[in-house]
Amino acid sequence: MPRVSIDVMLRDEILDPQGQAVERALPSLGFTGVAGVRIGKHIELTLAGDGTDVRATVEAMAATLLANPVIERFDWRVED
Amino acid sequence: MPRVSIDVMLRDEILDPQGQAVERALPSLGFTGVAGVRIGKHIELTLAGDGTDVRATVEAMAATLLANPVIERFDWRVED
Amino acid sequence: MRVGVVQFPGSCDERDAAYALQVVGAEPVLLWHGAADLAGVEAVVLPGGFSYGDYLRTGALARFAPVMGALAAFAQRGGPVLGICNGFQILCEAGLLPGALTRNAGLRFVARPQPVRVAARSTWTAGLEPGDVLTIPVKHGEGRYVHDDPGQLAAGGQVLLRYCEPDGTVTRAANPNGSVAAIAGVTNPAGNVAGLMPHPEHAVDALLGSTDGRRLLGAVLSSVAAGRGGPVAAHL
Amino acid sequence: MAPEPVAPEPAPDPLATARELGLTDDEYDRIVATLGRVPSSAELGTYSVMWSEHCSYKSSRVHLRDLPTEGPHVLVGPGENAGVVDVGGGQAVTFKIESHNHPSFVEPFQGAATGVGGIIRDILTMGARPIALLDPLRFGDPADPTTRRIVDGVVRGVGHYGNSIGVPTVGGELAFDPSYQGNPLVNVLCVGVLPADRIQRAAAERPGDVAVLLGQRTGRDGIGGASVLASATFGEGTDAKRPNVQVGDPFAGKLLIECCLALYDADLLSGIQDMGAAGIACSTAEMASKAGLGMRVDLDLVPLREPSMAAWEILCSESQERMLALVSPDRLGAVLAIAARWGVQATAIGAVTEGDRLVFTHRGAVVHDVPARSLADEGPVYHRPVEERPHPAAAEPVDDEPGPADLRAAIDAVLGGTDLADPGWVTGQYDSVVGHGTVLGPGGDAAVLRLDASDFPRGVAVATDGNGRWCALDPEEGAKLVVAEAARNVACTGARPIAATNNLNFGSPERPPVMGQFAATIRGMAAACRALGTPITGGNVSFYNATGDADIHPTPVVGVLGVLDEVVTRVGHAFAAPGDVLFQVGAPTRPGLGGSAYLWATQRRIAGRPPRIDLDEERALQALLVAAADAEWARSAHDVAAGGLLGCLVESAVAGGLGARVIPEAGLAPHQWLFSESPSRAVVSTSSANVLQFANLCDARRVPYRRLGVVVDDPTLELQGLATLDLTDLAARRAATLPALLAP
Ligand SMILES: Nc1ncnc2c1ncn2[C@@H]1O[C@H](COP(=O)(O)OP(=O)(O)O)[C@@H](O)[C@H]1O
Ligand SMILES: [Mg+2]
Repeated sequence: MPRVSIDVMLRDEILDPQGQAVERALPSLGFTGVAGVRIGKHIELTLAGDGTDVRATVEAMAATLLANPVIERFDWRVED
Repeated sequence: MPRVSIDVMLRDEILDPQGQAVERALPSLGFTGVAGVRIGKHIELTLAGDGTDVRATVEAMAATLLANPVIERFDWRVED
Repeated sequence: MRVGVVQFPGSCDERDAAYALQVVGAEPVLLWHGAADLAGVEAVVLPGGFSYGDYLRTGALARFAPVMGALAAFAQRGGPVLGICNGFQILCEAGLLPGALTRNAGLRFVARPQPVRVAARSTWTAGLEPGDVLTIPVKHGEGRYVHDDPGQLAAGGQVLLRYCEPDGTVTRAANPNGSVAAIAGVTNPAGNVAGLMPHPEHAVDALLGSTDGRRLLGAVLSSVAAGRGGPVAAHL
Repeated sequence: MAPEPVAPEPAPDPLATARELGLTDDEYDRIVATLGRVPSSAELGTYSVMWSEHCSYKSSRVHLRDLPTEGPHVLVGPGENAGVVDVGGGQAVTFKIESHNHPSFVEPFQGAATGVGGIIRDILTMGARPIALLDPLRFGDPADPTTRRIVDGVVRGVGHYGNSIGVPTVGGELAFDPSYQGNPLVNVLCVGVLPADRIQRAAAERPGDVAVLLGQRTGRDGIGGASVLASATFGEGTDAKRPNVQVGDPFAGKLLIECCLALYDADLLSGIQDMGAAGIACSTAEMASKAGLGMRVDLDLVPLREPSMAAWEILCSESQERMLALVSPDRLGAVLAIAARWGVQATAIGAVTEGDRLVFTHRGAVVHDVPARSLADEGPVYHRPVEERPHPAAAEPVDDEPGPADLRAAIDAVLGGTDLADPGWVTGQYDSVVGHGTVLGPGGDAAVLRLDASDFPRGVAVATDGNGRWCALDPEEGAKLVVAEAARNVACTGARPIAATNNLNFGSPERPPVMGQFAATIRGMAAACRALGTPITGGNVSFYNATGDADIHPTPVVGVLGVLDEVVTRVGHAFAAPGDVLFQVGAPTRPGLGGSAYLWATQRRIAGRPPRIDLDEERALQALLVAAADAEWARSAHDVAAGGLLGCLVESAVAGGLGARVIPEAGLAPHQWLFSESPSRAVVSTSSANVLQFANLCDARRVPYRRLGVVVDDPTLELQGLATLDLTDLAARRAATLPALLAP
């Protein structure tokens, strides 16, 4: 039962207002020198089965459901 | 200029309505065998400097701004 | 004319949409998300709300609902489909409309009466002229329209409405969510599927405020009526 | 027949556990006496939450009795989940206000969101479709970054839940005062509509009925959260007391609404109760106790998020979006089918029994066996010491003090202050239109809702009001003023006020001066509700609003509901047309700067006596406002409240995009004329054609009136001989007040 993590981020050319807001807020809280903040989603899930076709399952699910390719890209890994 | 990833998730004992709703919807939408879905935030950023005090900076930042310690936990790593 | 209103788990404006359709003279038919067919309606409205809680991404889960298969086929055949707010988001997710809707640039939910300017002649704006200004409520947290090439959309006559000032000028301040090119509504290339962020169904009753929504909802009815016997009806 | 249960295993170290759970030694002894044995852990858990201040009203009960609760329209009064009033035409309306103050301080977003969810379920439980929300909010000093963070979270939380669940937020309040710095007040009122013959009851009916748990799985959320948190003061060690925060899921809440309405339509339930504070323990105890019956529940059947939960945790969990329905066995299948259609988890967990015992079993053993009524209705009742202590600044003669040296600067200060700020920053984050019923949304005196779009002409108006400054200076008079203002706001729209709900936000009841404020408040509120014909049909008491030793201002918040027989006759507060004639009607303007917005905005001062109210004058004014609307002679009506006549005129003019020319009243100091908050006054505009009729109506009803001036086309407010205000500029500045203060 593989445990999988998937990170879904807005594509670089799409404005990420949340990331920008955090980046702007940091200096006033005393954190300087932070740049390029982007905020996306982190999804954790467990797949049934022995993990033989994890890649196929995850990529299919990510490409059709978990991420919207018009605006997002994703990255995934099997944990532990 | 270390590039850092931070995952912010609801603490395990806190209800994650989003993860729960996605998990419940999946079977009827044609995705089977997925369990334990939790959805949080994935944050990417770049720190200035040579990376000597990355740990201190990231943990302070996460604890004060990026995560809400009342309900969330975080995890981070240096990417490259 | 029977017009379907699809009810997803988490839809909120389906009763408003049904009421508004009635006001403009249609017979609304609620369609269940789990249904396999569209019960023979002549047009379909996907109402606003928070289908599946808006979790993951707005519209991302709803677009897999069983009824969406029948809807896609209906749209393919030229059937008129209107997505309002969450309905717009679902249609984008389903690939029936171009682009995507993302978090408002201001990071807050925006609810206000919103002037919008008609940007194209289409079945969805029959009886309206480009440049006409309507005032219709918006209310959304994720309405920032994103598209790689808004110029090409406009050139193709696919931009339906733009956010504007009451006098029709498009300004940054008038744009409630940071949408590219102030786009408030688009259609597919064929023009039969449309999506809007503003809510015409909330603007049909003088007692409650603006009645400008009637002009939009009425337009689809007259277009469908005019199209009877034409390509749309031929496939029904 | 099941064998007689053996007594549950006694809790290890019961007295220490009882103390840890907040029970006093006396209370512990009472439990032992009731049971005739040492209680189990589960029993200690349920007694501690059910006997907490929040659930048992042990400090307030003896006082609340004095409130009027009956009236010709009242179908259900206090004691149920929400009051129900008959609005005619076979329709009934249910409404209630609740607080989520403490959870909103711990976690503003989730605290506020779950507050909205909780009150919606109270309304749903009565059998109604929730149709509107109002959110009276009070925060500390906006200059403090903590306040900004809390405001931001609370407003987002209210919006998140209300917007997503499809119930419009149509009104509320937003007030700031340093007394709420460590203890914001997040109150939420919900209104629902139902057929008058379909009221659901939260009582068991027949032994053998099945108890069905509807909704979310049970987790370790907020165990003792609402109850224990709301029953103790914040101070050091808040962290240790912090229960797991409850997280709201408006999506699950929405499905629950639709599912329950479908169950009501099919008439399948014998009883239903939402699960708020103290979860399963509270809902089962209350339903059984009300019917004089017992109930038996197998906790192993309760769907859990965390399987390791102990019995007392399952019983006391405050997981959100759950309801308990009682169903006769032959209808169970139909109930489960409807729940399945709506995607709502439904599980039979127990049954109603003969006798009076509330029995819970867990992992094969009886873990709880007590008389249901001992939990629900026989909790301790305290006659706490009461000390009525005058406010130190109440004697300051603020009305005799000279006016401001620079009147124009005072005008700018009052209009630029938070009391008069344009609430658009808040209301623009809320969906106020879903449900095609919002005839008048936020921004006016009261919200007006149409009950049925098709053939039903009725509407209701709802307003909430509170005023911590007045109530601090004089709790009894303050409470009268607050009730009167809420009812007057309703009457301004043309609706007849018929009922009220209250949220009594106070400090620690263990301090006699706080109980003194409480007792005085009840006196004032009872008098005003009686005089104005608005019985209290339900409400909430929130004690322990304090930071360390510092209690908040006594802050009763009142919601008043009124009826419009024909909703199309409703009157807004916006000026309608140039040339319309302005009348000031009601009581004469009296000195009224005690506790005023003027005093706060210009001097940061809370002092003086709040203005006196004559409840007969007030009633006469309200009746006049209703009659004028009925006759369709009022084109606008707006009461004189915060910011005095000046505030009233500016709000009406700006809302209508018009201006006014008005003549000052002779014999009054200009600052009293402009800023006095003396009650029982309103400004009404009539078309020039109706001037005479309106004046005659006032004469006939012996309500004093004064011609004030005229509505003009250009956006200026001319206060003849005193000042001329540019309303375009003023509107922009009032709209900028909150964003400037609150933008994080
Ligand atoms: N938090 C809020 N949520 C919704 N509406 C609000 C809120 N705060 C203020 N409002 C709206 O702003 C208007 C003015 O509020 P207020 O000055 O308190 O009214 P009044 O003086 O008539 O009692 C009201 O219509 C009220 O509903
Ligand atoms: Mg008012």
